[in-house]
Amino acid sequence: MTTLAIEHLTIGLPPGADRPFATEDVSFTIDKGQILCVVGESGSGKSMTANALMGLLPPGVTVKAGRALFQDQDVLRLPEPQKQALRGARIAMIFQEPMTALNPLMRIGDQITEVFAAHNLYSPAERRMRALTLVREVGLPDPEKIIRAYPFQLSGGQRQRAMIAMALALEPDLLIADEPTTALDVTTQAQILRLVLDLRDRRGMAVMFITHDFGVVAEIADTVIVMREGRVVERGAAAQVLGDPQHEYTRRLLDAIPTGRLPPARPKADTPALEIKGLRKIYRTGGGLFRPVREVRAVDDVSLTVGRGEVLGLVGESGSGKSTLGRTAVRLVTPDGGQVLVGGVDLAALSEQDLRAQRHKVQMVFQDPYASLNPRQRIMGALTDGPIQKGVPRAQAQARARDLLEIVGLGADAARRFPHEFSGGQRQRIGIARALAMDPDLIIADEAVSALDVSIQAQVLDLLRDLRDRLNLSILFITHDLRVAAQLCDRIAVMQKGKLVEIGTVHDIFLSPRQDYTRQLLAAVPGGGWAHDAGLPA
Amino acid sequence: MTYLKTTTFLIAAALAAPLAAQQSGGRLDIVVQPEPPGLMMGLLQNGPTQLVAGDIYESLLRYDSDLSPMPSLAKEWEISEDGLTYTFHLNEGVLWHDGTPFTAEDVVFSADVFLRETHARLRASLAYVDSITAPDDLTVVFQLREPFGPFINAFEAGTMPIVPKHIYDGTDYANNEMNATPIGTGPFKFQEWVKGSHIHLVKNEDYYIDGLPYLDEVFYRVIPDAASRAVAFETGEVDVLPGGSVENWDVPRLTELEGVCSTGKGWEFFAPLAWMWMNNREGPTSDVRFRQAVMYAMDRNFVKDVVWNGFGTVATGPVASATNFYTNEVTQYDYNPDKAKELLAEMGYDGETVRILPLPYGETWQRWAEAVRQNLNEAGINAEIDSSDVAGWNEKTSQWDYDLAFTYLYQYGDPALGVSRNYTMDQIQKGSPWNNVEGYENPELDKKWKAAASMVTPEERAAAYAEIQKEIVDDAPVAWLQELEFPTIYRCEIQDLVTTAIGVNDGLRDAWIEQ
Amino acid sequence: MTVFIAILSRTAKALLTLLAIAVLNFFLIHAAPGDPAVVLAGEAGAADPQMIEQLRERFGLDQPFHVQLGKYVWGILQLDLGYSFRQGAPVIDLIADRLPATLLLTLTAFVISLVFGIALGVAAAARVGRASDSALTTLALLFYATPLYWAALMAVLVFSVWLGWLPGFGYETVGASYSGFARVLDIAKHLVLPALTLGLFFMAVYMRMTRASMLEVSTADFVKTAKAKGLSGPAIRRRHILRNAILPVVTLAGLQAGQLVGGAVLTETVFAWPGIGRLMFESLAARDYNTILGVFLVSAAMVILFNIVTDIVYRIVDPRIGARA
Amino acid sequence: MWKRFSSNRPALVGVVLLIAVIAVALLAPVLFPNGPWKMVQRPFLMPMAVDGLPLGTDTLGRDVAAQLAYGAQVSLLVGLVSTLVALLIGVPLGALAGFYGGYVDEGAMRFTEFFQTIPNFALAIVLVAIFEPTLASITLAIAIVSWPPVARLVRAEVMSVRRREFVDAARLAGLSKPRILLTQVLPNTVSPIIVMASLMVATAILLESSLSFLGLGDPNALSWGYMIGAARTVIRSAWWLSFFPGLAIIITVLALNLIGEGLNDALNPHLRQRGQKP
Repeated sequence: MTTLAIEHLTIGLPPGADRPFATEDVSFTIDKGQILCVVGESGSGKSMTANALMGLLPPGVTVKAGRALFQDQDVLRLPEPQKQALRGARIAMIFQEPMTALNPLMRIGDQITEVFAAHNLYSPAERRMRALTLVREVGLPDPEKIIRAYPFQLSGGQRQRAMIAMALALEPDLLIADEPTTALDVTTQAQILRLVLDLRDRRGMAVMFITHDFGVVAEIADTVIVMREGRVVERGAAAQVLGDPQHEYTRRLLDAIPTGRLPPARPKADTPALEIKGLRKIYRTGGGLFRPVREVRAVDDVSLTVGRGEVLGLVGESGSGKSTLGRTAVRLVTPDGGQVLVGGVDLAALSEQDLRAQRHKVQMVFQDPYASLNPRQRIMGALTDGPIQKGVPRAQAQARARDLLEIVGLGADAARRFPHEFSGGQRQRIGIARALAMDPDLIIADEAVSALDVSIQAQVLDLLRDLRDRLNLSILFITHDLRVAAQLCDRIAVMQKGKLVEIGTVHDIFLSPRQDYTRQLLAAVPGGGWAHDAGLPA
Repeated sequence: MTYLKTTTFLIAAALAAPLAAQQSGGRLDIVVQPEPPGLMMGLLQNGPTQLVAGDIYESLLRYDSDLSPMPSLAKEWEISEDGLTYTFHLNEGVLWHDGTPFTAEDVVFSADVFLRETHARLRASLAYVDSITAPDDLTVVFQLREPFGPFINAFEAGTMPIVPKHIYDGTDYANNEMNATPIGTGPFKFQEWVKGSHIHLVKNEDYYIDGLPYLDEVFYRVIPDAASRAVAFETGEVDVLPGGSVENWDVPRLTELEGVCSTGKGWEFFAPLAWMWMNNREGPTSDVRFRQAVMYAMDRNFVKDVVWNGFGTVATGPVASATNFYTNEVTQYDYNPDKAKELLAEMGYDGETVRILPLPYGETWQRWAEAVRQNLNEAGINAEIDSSDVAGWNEKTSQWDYDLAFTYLYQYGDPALGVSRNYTMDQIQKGSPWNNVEGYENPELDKKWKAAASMVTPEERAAAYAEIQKEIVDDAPVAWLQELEFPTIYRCEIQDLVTTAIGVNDGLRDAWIEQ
Repeated sequence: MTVFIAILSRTAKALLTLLAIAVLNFFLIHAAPGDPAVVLAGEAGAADPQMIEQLRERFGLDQPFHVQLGKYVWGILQLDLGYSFRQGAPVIDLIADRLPATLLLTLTAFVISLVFGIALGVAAAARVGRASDSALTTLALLFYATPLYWAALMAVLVFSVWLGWLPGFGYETVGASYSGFARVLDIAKHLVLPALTLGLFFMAVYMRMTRASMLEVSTADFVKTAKAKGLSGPAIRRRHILRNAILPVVTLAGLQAGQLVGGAVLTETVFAWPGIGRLMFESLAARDYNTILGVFLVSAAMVILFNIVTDIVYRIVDPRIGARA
Repeated sequence: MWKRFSSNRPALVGVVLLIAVIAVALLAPVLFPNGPWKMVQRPFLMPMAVDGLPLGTDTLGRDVAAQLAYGAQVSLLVGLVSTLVALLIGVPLGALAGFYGGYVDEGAMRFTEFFQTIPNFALAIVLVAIFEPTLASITLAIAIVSWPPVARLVRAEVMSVRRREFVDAARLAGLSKPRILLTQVLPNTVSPIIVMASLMVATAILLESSLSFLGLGDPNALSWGYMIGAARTVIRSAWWLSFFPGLAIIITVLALNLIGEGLNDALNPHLRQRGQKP
């Protein structure tokens, strides 16, 4: 039985946008009890489709053509009061950012009961009862306490569960989930995905699940449509699309996905590029006239070595201390104890003055391509400031910068331009060129590909792999994504709560993890099972 | 030749007995500006204090608009023929506001003890006094060392307010708690003072003249903004605008309103005269030709007509025409920029900038300074205005840090009291803005000033002062500007508001409202 | 509890700040040219050196500067603001006389500006892009650009002089000796014009701020959530947008309290309002040191009080603050 | 940026108005060679009553139009210079506080808070009274009471820019801290500072006029506030004397505000979109 049928939906963008339509001639159906995954990269129009259904299109964006039949009504053409009655009651929606999707000033319980109030259902006492039941149903601990809590008192996963409780309040026939797990850690993501599946089974509702991650698709999808630049390029059952993609774009996407396919092991290097010994960093917050000091051990007695020419992956969930470790290693953060040895020099012990002379030895590639380049400085400046400071003659530094831009695939002309003229992936290439310009002994890449779309991600990973081979680079590669780490790294170190849990070759970690935590992480990777099914080395 | 003058007045009460037409009762709202710092008249002799406290405290005499003495606490008085003995006979049955009887001892205490310490201006006159005695409860005798012509003018309420001995004797006057609730003998008693808002006086039921005062109560209203004061008068919230409480530009508009009267009288005793100090010590102003050039450069009639809206008279010299012994037989400085330019060329004026310090008393004075600056500029004198507030003005004038500085001073009826102090060498003292601030030095004239003060007959004195005026005007030690006139604006149903030479300051005793 | 502790620590800081203000102003004001003894002597009608010397001695002005400063600070620590020689009364009494009027004026203006500013801001944001929104924002811009004193003058001219609806100056009808409700009504009538003109500028500020904040919050994710729940537009604005949008406005309002207190000087002058602003302005010309310093201290204390009040309000409205502290 | 700004009609109106005011200020000596103080006719002439005196005469018979033109010079000059001085105090202080943090921040912010606790208009009055009203003292006083918000803004901006990754990159390039602050951080705080500065000029003009109104203006430099203060007592009989300068202030302040908002929209495109058509 069809719950929703979208027919020839075309959504127009306002004049001045990069293209005339957000979606063009999109059609699909979702049956009762079915999970449809809408997959695509950013800008593919997948979210716009959902927003159109909910009447949440931003100003200036309008439905140009097509119908959306929900229970035989065209929800796109309904008058506003009826749309309002439908929203929350028959069609519910959850969003990507659990941090911002809840009103920070309202208690969780009030935000749930508000759904009933909006539709004039039940007495206040009964609303409260039902809220409790819902909170329990989505698996939140201590429901009595939760409904009196404010959002800031909940973790990310708990907030997403609260969002789901709200969405389920009136037992909708259709749940729209817009990238609901993207902002979550892998283990949390796995839990939420299980919850969605579980609820679908129990309630039998239809789910429209928007994601960019084929791993997620593999976990939960019944059927899949793939969108690109506003058009549906491929549709079919999940297994069919994943196993035998027809469209060339789908194939490219699937290929680009770091699936956990393990690269061949490379010979281990002996000379260390970086040695970290007993590193500690403690963050103290609060403190003041009347407040106690709170301590967080961000890096707790960690020792590891990166060999010359080696790529060491550093993985962990948010808050594991992996980024702090990276920043400590380049001495952006001064450690509280331990040594950071690069070429025999302990960076951790240098004075500010001496440090500046040694800075070039370790360079960093940053996460956010939009924040890592000074918007008011030309690329040439960004690439030559450091070398000139180091003592390289200006002309030589500029020539080298042009060379590097060629090497990272942008062309020498890029030097004259400003950052805003480049896309995210291009900026990440500039970031890499900037790091290389200093001729460092070691590059630390801190979530360097996390902010990029999958296909771009693959290109940057290719570049890194290529550079590693050509220049014999030593890289400390920090990521939350095990699959990405698997693609590039020789060895992997796993961190949890500031401590080093396990370190070993990629094959050891993936195939015979020794620690429970490592196993948990691996199990939580979405699409893990599918990747294995796809005939990868097991 | 001996000269004898005995003045005897009949009991004032008989003269001032209520006529049938005069009606008792009613309330008067009067503007007081600025809010007085206090009401104890023995300690404070500024205008606002006297406006309010002039109805609480009294002195021995009052003066009519010709400056002839009238009875007040003294019902009659005699001056000996040698001009050395002043005998006053006091009214009977006078009570202080707290019920204590008033006696001659109070007068002796006030003049000889209290005011000698607190009243700088009276102290100058008291220097001539050898002794003050009270032969009986109702008689006071002032014995002078040498004749002092203007002494009879010293018994005005602001000059010699009589304070209660039983409250102040032996105390620290300035810090006496009773200063906050002043006790006098006057027609009105202090009731309440709401700081920043109003002072409330009520009728003294035990006043020693039967039937007086007529009014039941008086409110002195503090309204800090001149425009608001005008509005208050228009909307009927206040009934009397004492001189100077609204800007001159508003005067014609207000007096044209129906039922509104005004009078320029009531300032004869003070005869305020405005001039600019010119620093005789240094700079271009030390050259008499420059000073004369300033006099010629100024269009003083324009200022009188435009800035003062026609009120007042262009001054001819140091003595105001209302003051005794005035003469206009002196050099006249008419508006003549060309003459000014000639004088400047003759002295070789090099264009040095002179600063004009205006009097920080409101818009009128500011405009005046602007007009003078323009006049001087047009005559080729580089002038700019040096601005200051009250404290700064005091500081700069008393420390002689100025080139040209506006001021105006009261003359108290006699050149010896209010004029000579600004021109004699013994009055050159840093620290006071009221003495010979310009630094004019003329030993010959000094002798003449001194002699004129001690002459006994008015005719002698008139001749002496005429000579002085003629000489000093040619020297132009200061730039005399204008005899100021401050019209009092009031509702016409208020009768007998201004009957003395100090006007509203002590006029409420006789004022009444026609119902 | 945390709120209590936070307020305690703020108060402690505030007291230090006040002391620093006292010292700084002491320096400033004593640096001004003009000798209070000379001014006072001048006011007495005539001054001779003997009298000025007497006065200087009485004021303690003959003592070295550091002794004067030390005495003043020591006095402040005992809540003694000194003695006004010009007014012949302890400064604390003078201020206590005038403070209620200023508090009444500034608080009323504060409430008026906040309530109307927020209401109009909400109204404008709800009609964003429409003619009524443009009208409201233009009006706010005009208020914002109009000098306070000029608005006050015009208000007196129109409402008091031409129309005669409201009294143009003063705190109450003098001598009417109203009591009870009649007096309250009388004061309220006098309060209307000054409070409105003082509040007008700040109303414009808060309105613009509220509007901008409403529009910004209305793009927040949780607003989308609320829409997805099926809430109606007004319910979303009331329950979700307004509450979040109001926080920055409250913060700003608290910060601007200082300007409000300062602005009262102008308003009090034009409307003859017997408050401390005017007291200060009058004392300045007379170099009545102690009174100026006292007014400064008290108004700074008022600013701090406003800040603490907004802080408390903020803590009540926003549960995150208290927990974080 | 200019494109975004120029498509904002209110902002363009602001620019036109401001250019007009500036033009009048610059052309004042040409249009009115006699200066603003010259007494040219009878006092209290109504606007248009006499040829050549379109705005009438004041209490001394001076040309109101000439006074307005010369007043524009003073108002703009005081507004601009005091804003510059306030920036000179506030920007370095806020930048150091935001960039170095710790005790520097604590100290600088205490100092700033301290100045914000003193009612600023009252402080300005006292400062002008102490230094005596001259253009310099008025400008300085306005600057002294206006800088704290600048310091706060710059501090907040610097703190946010400092956390951006390109600053880390600059540190890794071995640049010294002062150089990073000057070449990497500060250039990125310029837009909000420009916006604030344009609004501060408006506020400074209002402040100057308020001081002049209270009689604390430079008596040798005629400004609009001075005119209103001088005309306040005759507002009943000669409304035009306070009306026109009031209007001039409103127009100028309005123009600056419109420009400020236009700049804000143009420089912060993110904010611009709220609620308006994108």
